[in-house]
Amino acid sequence: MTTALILLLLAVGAYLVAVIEAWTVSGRWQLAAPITAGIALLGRESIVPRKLDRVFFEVAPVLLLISALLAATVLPLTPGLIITDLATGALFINAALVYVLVALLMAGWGPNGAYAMIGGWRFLGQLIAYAMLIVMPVTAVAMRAESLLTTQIVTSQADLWNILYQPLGFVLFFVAAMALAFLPPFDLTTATSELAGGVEAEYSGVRLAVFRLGRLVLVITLAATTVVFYLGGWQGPWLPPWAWSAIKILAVTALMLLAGRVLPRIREADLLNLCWKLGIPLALLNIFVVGLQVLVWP
Amino acid sequence: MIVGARQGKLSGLRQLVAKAMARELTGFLVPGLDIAHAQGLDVEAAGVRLVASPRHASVLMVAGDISPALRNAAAIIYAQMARPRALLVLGAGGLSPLPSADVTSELSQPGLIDGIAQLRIAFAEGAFRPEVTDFDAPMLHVRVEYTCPMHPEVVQDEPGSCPKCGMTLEPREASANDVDSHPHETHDHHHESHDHQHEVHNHDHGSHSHHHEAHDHDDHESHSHQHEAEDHQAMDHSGMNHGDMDHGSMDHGDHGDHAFMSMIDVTKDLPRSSDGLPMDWIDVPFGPFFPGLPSGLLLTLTLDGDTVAGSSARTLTENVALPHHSALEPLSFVARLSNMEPLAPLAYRFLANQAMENAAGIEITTVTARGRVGALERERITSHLGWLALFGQQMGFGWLLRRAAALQLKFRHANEQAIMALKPDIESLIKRLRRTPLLKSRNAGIGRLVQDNALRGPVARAVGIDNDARSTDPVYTALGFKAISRDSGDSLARLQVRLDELRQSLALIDAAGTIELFEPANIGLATGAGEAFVETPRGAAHLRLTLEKGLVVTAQLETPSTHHLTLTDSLTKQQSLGDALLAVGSLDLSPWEIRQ
Amino acid sequence: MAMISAQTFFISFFGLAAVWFGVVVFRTHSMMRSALALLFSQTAIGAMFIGMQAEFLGVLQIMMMATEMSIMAIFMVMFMMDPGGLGKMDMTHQKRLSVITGLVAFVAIVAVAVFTDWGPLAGSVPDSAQQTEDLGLELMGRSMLIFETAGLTLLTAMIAATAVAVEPIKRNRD
Amino acid sequence: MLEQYGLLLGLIVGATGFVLSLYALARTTGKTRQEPGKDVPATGGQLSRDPVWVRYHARYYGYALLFLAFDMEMAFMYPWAVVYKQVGLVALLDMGVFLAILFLGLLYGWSQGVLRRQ
Repeated sequence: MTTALILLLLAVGAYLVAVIEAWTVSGRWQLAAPITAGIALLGRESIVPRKLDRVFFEVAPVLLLISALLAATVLPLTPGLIITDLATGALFINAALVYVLVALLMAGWGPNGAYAMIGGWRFLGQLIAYAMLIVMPVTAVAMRAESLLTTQIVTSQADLWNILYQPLGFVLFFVAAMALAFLPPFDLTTATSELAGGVEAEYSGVRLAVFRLGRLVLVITLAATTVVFYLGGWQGPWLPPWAWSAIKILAVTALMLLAGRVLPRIREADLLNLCWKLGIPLALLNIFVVGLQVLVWP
Repeated sequence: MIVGARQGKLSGLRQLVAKAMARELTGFLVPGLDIAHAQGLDVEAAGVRLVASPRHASVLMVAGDISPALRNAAAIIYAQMARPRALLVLGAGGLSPLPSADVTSELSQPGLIDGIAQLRIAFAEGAFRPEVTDFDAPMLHVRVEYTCPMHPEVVQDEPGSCPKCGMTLEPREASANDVDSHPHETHDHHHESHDHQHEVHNHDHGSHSHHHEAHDHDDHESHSHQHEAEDHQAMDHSGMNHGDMDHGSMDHGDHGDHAFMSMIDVTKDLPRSSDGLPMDWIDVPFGPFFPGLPSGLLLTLTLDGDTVAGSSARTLTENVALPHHSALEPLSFVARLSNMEPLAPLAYRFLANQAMENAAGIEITTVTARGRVGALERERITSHLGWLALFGQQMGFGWLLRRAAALQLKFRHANEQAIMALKPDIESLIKRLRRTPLLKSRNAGIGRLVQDNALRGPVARAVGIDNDARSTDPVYTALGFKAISRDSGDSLARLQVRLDELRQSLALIDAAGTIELFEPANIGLATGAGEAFVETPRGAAHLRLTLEKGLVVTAQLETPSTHHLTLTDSLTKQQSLGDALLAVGSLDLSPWEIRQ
Repeated sequence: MAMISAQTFFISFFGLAAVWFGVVVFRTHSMMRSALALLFSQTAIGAMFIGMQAEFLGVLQIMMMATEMSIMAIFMVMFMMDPGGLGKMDMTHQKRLSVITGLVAFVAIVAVAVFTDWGPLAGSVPDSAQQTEDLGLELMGRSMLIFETAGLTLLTAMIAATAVAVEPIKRNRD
Repeated sequence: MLEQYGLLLGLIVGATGFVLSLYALARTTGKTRQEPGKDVPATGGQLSRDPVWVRYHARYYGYALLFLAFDMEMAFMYPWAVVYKQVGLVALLDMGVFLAILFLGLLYGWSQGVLRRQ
């Protein structure tokens, strides 16, 4: 029952992401557009390129969707509304989301097309840049919560949300989450003006629909993860828990989507440089600072 | 009814999806966004979402007439779109080899909106049809040529062995129509010899027959692989019809010490990358319809991973026909020159006018001259804004794309008052760009040029060369013109120069006080020779012509983009793909004025 | 009892999947397939750990192997001839020797598995949160030296990797 | 505990089933028509038929090698983070030494020019 409810909420979330994304692009609220666009894709041909790696080509969109879905299973929306409260929740999210990389590598290699392949390998470079900025801040979150349970992470923020307790960690995590969801300005892997769609370029019709759905679920999942880790999850005054979760998740989503509109795409070399020469030292500093905070100010 | 409809009766689910498709049109724009903006089209406002890959598009939109080479390219785009696919043609006639247009309309925003409304109806009613035919065009077919795996310069039509090393040649596919793309010694293509490539679609094979299977040589290979792939044989390879690789010395079996293949042997002939690693390089075309690059420009990059190892650039606009052969009426000469360049028609119109006036010895009045200055500077503003929009698209900077394009549309036909009223908008655009994070790191140091005589216009002025045809023009100097320059010579400097020139042009329009497009002076039956320089938005263009009894008999045109095109190779070499494309984009090439 | 059998079923299922993916690693011509088959083989092993109620270990395995094997994939595509397997080149050599070595190793491992005295069967497993905590306490306590040694080993690996990576560039520069 | 894992497995199967049923639904609108040139990867108006599965030169391999070490290190970080508060200062020092060693590796790689586009 909970599972069905959360899956439904995820679907609604994915729909809202699509609506917000269209709004950041066109400035108009087109409420029916995601649904009609999805139906239209169902009726279009789904071209299979020749000389492809068929297994990779077929598995990639499904794997993207599954990995985003699995990450969402350990995120609590209200105290009871969670699919599985795994004891290794925070680690499990990372584990599931790493398969986004695997899916994109498959989508890149599969069609045997130049744009897609470059896009796929670019994402591996992107992972090398952002991955440490996901796991290190999450470690700092777990230090405070003394647990990897996501529910416990939320309750550990009862006095003070992590965004204030470890702002540095939040900034690093937020940026890395955007890179993980290959949202602009980190859309190196799907860059329209460099790779004409990159890993998405060879997908059409229903396969493209599944790929896009996976991407939308990924964005909403990452927004929810940010809320659980840094914005106190369902907690907040006056309103019921579910409302707080919804408001926070949508706000984070909008922020993620808007950032890309007002920034030019980052260069791959700059991304790697920034993440390794600035990001990782800062992430280590964050762990150290949080370590001291936890000891002196329990 | 749509020519590119899907097969099937329009009923049930199909009716639903057809309605959805009619609402959600996705378009691939030919020749490109830059031309559409210059023609005053706002496609997104008209309700079609533009996409970057033909796979994602349901409508191929052709804006204006295009050259045969571009038509061929457009036909390939059309062939690669998923059905149902429609063809919307704005302001052009037959576009063979493209099929007949599903909707035609005039080349204007109302025409576009009207055409899209018709398209929606066509989709709702005709996205599915009981009978459809395949789209076919000559250049979609495959010619198989044979090449040596170790000596790529060896290319021939017949199987055999390599004259250099004796290895068995491997089949490789090439487009049927780019016969002269391999100017090699061993190369002897004759159209007649490719009869095999035309027995292509055997639809009896089921839906997945492949059109290169007519070769005895590799028949067994490609057949079996295609079908295995269809059967979802796990982890099995779909076929590359490479035949069986008889790699001579690389043949390794079960025999002792020779068993290990020596990486040094195998890789010694591969190209070396900058870090000394031997890698395979691939040629990847970018264009002629590539989002973010000037439309009509075909940039072929040799990629070593995502680094550019070499490049070639050429235009497919085929704008070479100036009157060499037959004499032209002055008016049609002016029209031809200004139609040639849709991105800066006025500059070329004035160029033709001035050259003819000089040849005929006609003095123009200050009022006319000032009116021209106003019009030319307005065009510079729209052209620079158009470049900014394209550059914004290239950088993945959506805000800049939309903002610059919106301003460009407003400036297109604005009069002096309207232009002055738009001044704050330009100022706020410039201010915003100055404050945008990442913009500097994205552009600084990219595409750095050194001083060079080939440079023109903003590209030259960004290196610190004070090269501006306006500096010597008395009309401009009277208006207080002083050329702007920067000296770092990179993409950022070019951006800054163009932003400064936006301001400067506004000031010049203010000073000139008028924008008027006077008719060309009547040159009567004059005879003589004359030349003119006009500073187009991309740099000084030079026209030399001779008149005979009032007709233009010879004309020589030199354009800035022709010079700049030669820079692409040095700008892209050893750059990452993104930087290389940005460097090319920052040149503001116009493929329409390139004369090769 | 039904629960146990389901557990056994899934452990064997993932075990077989791991073996099958492992076989695919060597049966394919494509480097990319080879690398990703190894990836999924490792994922299946991770799933086996989870099936054995070693949740932390399993999830860690599933996470780490995905990135490590993807990085292996790029190195394979960088350095192997014909990474797409288009030429259907045979990647094996010294077949007889490898078959014999493989068989001997297999028999040895099976022998170790069968003949070792593994002690009494554990009656119950600590819950997974407890497992993680125990692991942490172990690292901070008895195994601290091992843990720090691991750090040094990683440092050595990093220095070695650095040396390997910069060597060709230096050689090229000279 | 095991039921939770079963649920996750069920989700994987369910998602796959959902996608397959979508494919089946899309299939009712018709088959993909095979036409010349259609299945060649799309490259902006040129038919680019050469295979692209060649040795790909990734320029981030220096980072990739260091990344492997950092990825390994994370295996120790999570259990440590969970017991950190409980163990206290010892844990901070312990991990401090461990991370310092790793950071040393990062600095070494940095100084040798691994951290750049090769």
